[in-house]
Amino acid sequence: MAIHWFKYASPASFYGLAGPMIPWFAGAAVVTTLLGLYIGLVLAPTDFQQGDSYRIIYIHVPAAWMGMFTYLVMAGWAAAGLVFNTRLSGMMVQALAPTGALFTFIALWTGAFWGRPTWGAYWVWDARLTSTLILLFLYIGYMALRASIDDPRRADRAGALLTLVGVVNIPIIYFSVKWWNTLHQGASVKPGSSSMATVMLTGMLVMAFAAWMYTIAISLARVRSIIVEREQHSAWVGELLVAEETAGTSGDVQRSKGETAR
Amino acid sequence: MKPRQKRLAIVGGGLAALGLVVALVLNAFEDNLLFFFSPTQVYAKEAPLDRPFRIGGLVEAGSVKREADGVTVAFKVTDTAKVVPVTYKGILPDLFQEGKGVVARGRLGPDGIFRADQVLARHDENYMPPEAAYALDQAKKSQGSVVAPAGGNSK
Amino acid sequence: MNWSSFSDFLAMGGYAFFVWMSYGVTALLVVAEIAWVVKQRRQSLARAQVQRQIREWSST
Amino acid sequence: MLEVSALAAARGDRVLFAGLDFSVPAGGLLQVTGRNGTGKTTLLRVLARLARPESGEVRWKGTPVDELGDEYFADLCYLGHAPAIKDDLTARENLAISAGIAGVTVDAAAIGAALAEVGLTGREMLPGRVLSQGQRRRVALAQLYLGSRKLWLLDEPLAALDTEAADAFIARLGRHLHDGGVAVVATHHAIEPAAPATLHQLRLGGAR
Amino acid sequence: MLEVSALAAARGDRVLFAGLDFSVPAGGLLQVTGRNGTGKTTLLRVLARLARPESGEVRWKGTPVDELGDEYFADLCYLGHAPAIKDDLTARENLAISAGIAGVTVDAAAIGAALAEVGLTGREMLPGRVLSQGQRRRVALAQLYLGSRKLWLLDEPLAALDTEAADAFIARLGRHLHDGGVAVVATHHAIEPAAPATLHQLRLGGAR
Amino acid sequence: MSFNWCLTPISVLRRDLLLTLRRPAELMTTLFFFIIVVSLFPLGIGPQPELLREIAPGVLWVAALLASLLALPRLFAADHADGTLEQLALAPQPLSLIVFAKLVAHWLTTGLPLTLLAPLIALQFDLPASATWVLVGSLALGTPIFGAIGAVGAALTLGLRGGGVLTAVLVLPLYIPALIFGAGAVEATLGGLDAGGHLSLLAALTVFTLTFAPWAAAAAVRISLD
Amino acid sequence: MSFNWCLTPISVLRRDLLLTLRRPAELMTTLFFFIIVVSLFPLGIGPQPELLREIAPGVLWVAALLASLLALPRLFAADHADGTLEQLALAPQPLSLIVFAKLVAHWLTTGLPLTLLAPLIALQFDLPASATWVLVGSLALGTPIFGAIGAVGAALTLGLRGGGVLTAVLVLPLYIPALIFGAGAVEATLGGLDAGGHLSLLAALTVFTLTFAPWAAAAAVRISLD
Ligand code: HEM
Ligand SMILES: Nc1ncnc2c1ncn2[C@@H]1O[C@H](COP(=O)(O)OP(=O)(O)OP(=O)(O)O)[C@@H](O)[C@H]1O
Ligand SMILES: Nc1ncnc2c1ncn2[C@@H]1O[C@H](COP(=O)(O)OP(=O)(O)OP(=O)(O)O)[C@@H](O)[C@H]1O
Ligand SMILES: [Mg+2]
Ligand SMILES: [Mg+2]
Repeated sequence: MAIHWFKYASPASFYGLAGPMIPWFAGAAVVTTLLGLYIGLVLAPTDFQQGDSYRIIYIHVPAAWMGMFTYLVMAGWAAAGLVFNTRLSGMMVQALAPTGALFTFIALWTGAFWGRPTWGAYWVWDARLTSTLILLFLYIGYMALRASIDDPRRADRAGALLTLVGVVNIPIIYFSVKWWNTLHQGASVKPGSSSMATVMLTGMLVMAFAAWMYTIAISLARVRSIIVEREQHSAWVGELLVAEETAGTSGDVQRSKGETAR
Repeated sequence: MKPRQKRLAIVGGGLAALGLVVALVLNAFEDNLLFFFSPTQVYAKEAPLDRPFRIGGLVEAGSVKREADGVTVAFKVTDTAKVVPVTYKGILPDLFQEGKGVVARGRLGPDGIFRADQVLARHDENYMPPEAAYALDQAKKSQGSVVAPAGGNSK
Repeated sequence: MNWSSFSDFLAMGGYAFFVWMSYGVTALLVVAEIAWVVKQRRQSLARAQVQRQIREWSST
Repeated sequence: MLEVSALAAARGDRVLFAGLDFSVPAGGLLQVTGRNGTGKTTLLRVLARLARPESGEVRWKGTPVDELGDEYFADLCYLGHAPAIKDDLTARENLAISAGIAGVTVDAAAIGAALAEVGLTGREMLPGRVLSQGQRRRVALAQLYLGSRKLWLLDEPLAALDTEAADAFIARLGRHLHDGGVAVVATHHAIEPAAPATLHQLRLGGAR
Repeated sequence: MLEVSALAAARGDRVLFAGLDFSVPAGGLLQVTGRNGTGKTTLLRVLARLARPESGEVRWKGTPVDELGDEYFADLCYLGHAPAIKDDLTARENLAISAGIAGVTVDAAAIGAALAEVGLTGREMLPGRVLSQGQRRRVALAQLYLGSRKLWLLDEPLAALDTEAADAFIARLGRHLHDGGVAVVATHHAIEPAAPATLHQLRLGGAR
Repeated sequence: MSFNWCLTPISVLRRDLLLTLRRPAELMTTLFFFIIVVSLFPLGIGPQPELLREIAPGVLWVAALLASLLALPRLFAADHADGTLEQLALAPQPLSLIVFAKLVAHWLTTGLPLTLLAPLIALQFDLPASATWVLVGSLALGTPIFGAIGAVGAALTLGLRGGGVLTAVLVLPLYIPALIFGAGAVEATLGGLDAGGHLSLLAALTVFTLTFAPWAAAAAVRISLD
Repeated sequence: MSFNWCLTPISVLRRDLLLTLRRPAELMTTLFFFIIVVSLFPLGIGPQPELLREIAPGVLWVAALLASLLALPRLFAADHADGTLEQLALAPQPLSLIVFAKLVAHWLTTGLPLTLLAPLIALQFDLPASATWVLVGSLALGTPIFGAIGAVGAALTLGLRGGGVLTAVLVLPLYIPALIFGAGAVEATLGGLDAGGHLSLLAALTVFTLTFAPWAAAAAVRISLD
């Protein structure tokens, strides 16, 4: 079993494995997004305090969760990369970072546009908001560091280290509302209970699931580009490129790459 | 030192440092590191007197009054124990309502009136349709229980 | 169904600006990211293809 | 003493060497030659654990160096292209400190002797900045003579040295080998110490 | 072509050389030797007007170089210890730009030819950072071959070069001299180009 | 002479731009530093809107100054370490011209992006449009000064340990006039006054520095090489 | 083994102090930078006494942060360029111990002088004695954090072009908590409150960073050398 596991940790097998999975995750993302938006924007009732401004919740919360969670996943890959020295780990970290940054930015943006009507200010420097901003800076720092190193192997390891150093920020973000008296509200969804009406909660969870599916799909797609770029001199990518060239178009070949990728 | 002892020393040192960290953090939470102060704290002179600070609590029911000039508002902030009168000149956020959470930033005058230059609404983490809220309200009233103050995370 | 009309829906109970700014920018960013990834994939394949052809050409 | 098996190293997408096997016994000198860019420096850095090999293993006294850890470093002296001389410190201070870094206790007399050996008497108090290229290299070589480390890894040790200094160094290298030391030297110039126990040649790279 | 009279240079409180007189005619090669620290580098830097002499004068084509100004620089190519290679630029870009800085107009073919001459074909697109020590030196030498500057001032040009590259360089130096160029080379290794018009030797420093 | 007299400066300009292109991160990071410094102040000072607006000109200008300062080592340090600076000094063109080319490249990759970014930051600080325009204008005039004066300091401290901080100490006092007039211009506009006076003084300073600083920096480079 | 296990770290510590002693200018310049940045604010903002006192904690802390940031390249860059860093990595002692020694030396020549200078500057800003003491205490706790976190960033960016600014981008986000608690402590004292909570959190941060950062920085050094 262990051998099996490491086999899929090789970029070549992972490339073949990831290709066919992308459409499924992408499809799931589209379907759940549509469903979530329908529940959140059409079915769900107006909130008793905030009126309709609360509907930003369907983006804000999934984005905020995803921003934090993606960082944790990155840190996991980073640790695995430093310990086992597998090539794939660094590529996964690299592939996840832009999406994590994107969601963190969306959380900040939507939070600001939610704060204005509810609190009366776009931005305050409370602990939750500040620590989320730091998270965005950490993502940007990771990407800037990568961009400055041209040896991808060194970039992998340097980036992994930076990711692990920054991971202390995640618990701070999550528990900030508990530890400090923030302007930001406390958790509405806690393990085992929630203080939201069922429809609203359902909409939010569906959207969160959609964000998940999107992240998986897009980062798998991105990691495939990265693999091609970084393994372009290996024999298997050579074969893959030959197959592609003879097929002429890039559309259909994608599926067959799985077979050549071994 | 043998490598084994060295490793033990490193692990031991790390654990001791972590322990110290935890102790210091716990000690810090004994104190108050707050985004805002409650009226009780203001009365206990825990809030700064000659500098701007934030005060937080509920807007006392029936206390909101508009002054003659139409832009100045006076209201009272309470944490159900103490009450601080506040005046504010400007536009209030939509969620500003009697009986709801509020955070105001400004200075405490010598007359005991808090002059705010920014008023932020603070809501709780409950989301439900108005009918449900109404029903809940009715149920609570018939039981005669007091509505819990907003802000689930205020200790 | 929570809305009585489409314009009602667009008005978002008076919060149209904030709600649609959030949803709009999010949609924009997501679309941009997808476009970027597609472009990146094309580029990396094309670049690898060129490299391979150079290699093949120089080895013959 | 130093054994290498199936060692491979790559830089970028170029494999510099692969399947390298050799062993150097006590008193042995391995001379690494090869045209520019064939991987001599890379090999030395891999042996010193400064760079990671793609695959393969380096053993010292029978134990893989990754397991030895600091013990390996205590036996090792690596001299790269950069001579690790501080511009602001005098030759004497430079030596004292590099000995300290290497964990070697030395006294002033030992340092004076090492500097004399490389022909820098009368230059001990000059700051590194004003030393000529060859004089800097001499200070770097003097680091080797402090302490008694078993394994010398030297990258172009003769660069910038005048002929007299080069001869003196080669004689000293002979003594090191005679005392049971091991040396791996990357160089373009033939180095033939008086009576080395064993002289191995390793030529890296083929056509270019 | 290059004449030096009563040249003296000091570093700190040490006079490195004084009363130096020599002249190198067109097609002449002056080989500066001397033990480490005797002032070879200093002499070259004085000739290139990078350092100021204590006294004395350097003339080029009969005119003091201080009066010639930029005209002197247009004839001059100086190669010091540091090879002036940008880590972030490819070998090809490095060459194109150093030619531009020297005021020499070149095309891609000329650069390719110069790189081929130093044996770097197939390495043109590698960034300077990943080049080995000898490869960097080769790129630096290729700068000499672009344009047709009359006066070469070279400080240890053979350092880090493998033997083939060194031979190729010496042959090229012979052509430069044959074409009426002038070269001053500081080196520890004997350089004897095929048929130099005149080979001068200048040994700096006495006992040490 | 057979070669084009502006070949050297243009080569240098193109090279420096190319080097920056090779590392877009470098350009981004100066900007990012600027943004972060500007955002730190609200953090340290506390979020009081009218206070923030009041200190905005000062903070924005100080942040631009610091970003320029931090970018100074890029001017010569790398060229000095790898020997390129010697080659520049040996080019058959006046060294001051070459330094000027380097300054232009440096401004295009540091001062210009800062200037263009400023309006966005000004939005954050809630500055009115008029003040924003004056801010952009004053930065366009002021950032070249920072580069040019900084070049002299950077050249003088070449090869010295702790060069970065030493440069800062040398050039900061000389930056102060530009800072005063620049921030003053924005402040004046904020106060409803005419910024013309400040701006023309600043422009005079720019012309003066750009005329003499390259020459001084060239001399400083030669001194550092000897 | 025959050698003393703490010989290497102590050699490194002594060497770094010696190097600074050889260039007292370097020590002075960090201080000078701090002073100048702090004095720039009154210039940029205008001399309103009560406004100045209000922003004093933020400005002082931000200035200390920037001074520490500017001193970061001194930690490893020179050692990297001249090959000493390789020798350090080859020393028969854990590299993290050596990094710790370097951090101590760095703090003694950067953080400590800053901390000792702060009371004088506080006088300028008209801070009361209580706040001054808290300022000194918080800086004494905070500057080691800046050094330790900075070491990781500085080591990661070794040999990269634009290293200085890149380091800033990497470490500034991680500096923010220290800045908030540090400035918060002074602010609290100024407002007549107890600074104990802030200081205690800051101390926790200091202990945490000093425990783990040398280790991370050592790993970063090894990565940069490969
Ligand atoms: C720029 C401003 C804001 C930022 C950076 C921000 C950040 C975050 C983050 C990081 C989370 C996830 C943490 C967690 O799962 O506990 C979160 C959750 C949440 N935020 Fe915000 N937020 C902002 C503004 C707002 C505003 C204005 C509101 C509402 C008026 C809001 C409502 C919520 C809600 C309801 C949750 C879900 C809490 C839960 O159930 O766990 N946020 N926010
Ligand atoms: N990223 C990379 N991509 C391609 N080739 C690389 C890369 N990095 C390094 N190289 C090559 O790897 C080789 C490194 O060789 P190394 O420095 O070990 O050579 P060397 O034998 O010491 O040469 P010299 O005699 O010149 O010192 C060089 O040929 C260099 O061009
Ligand atoms: N400030 C100073 N005080 C005393 N001596 C100095 C000072 N500056 C330089 N020197 C000496 O001047 C000499 C400089 O010599 P230079 O670099 O020209 O030597 P070189 O002949 O090129 O030697 P190498 O063969 O080692 O390259 C050295 O001996 C150096 O010690
Ligand atoms: Mg080499
Ligand atoms: Mg020399």
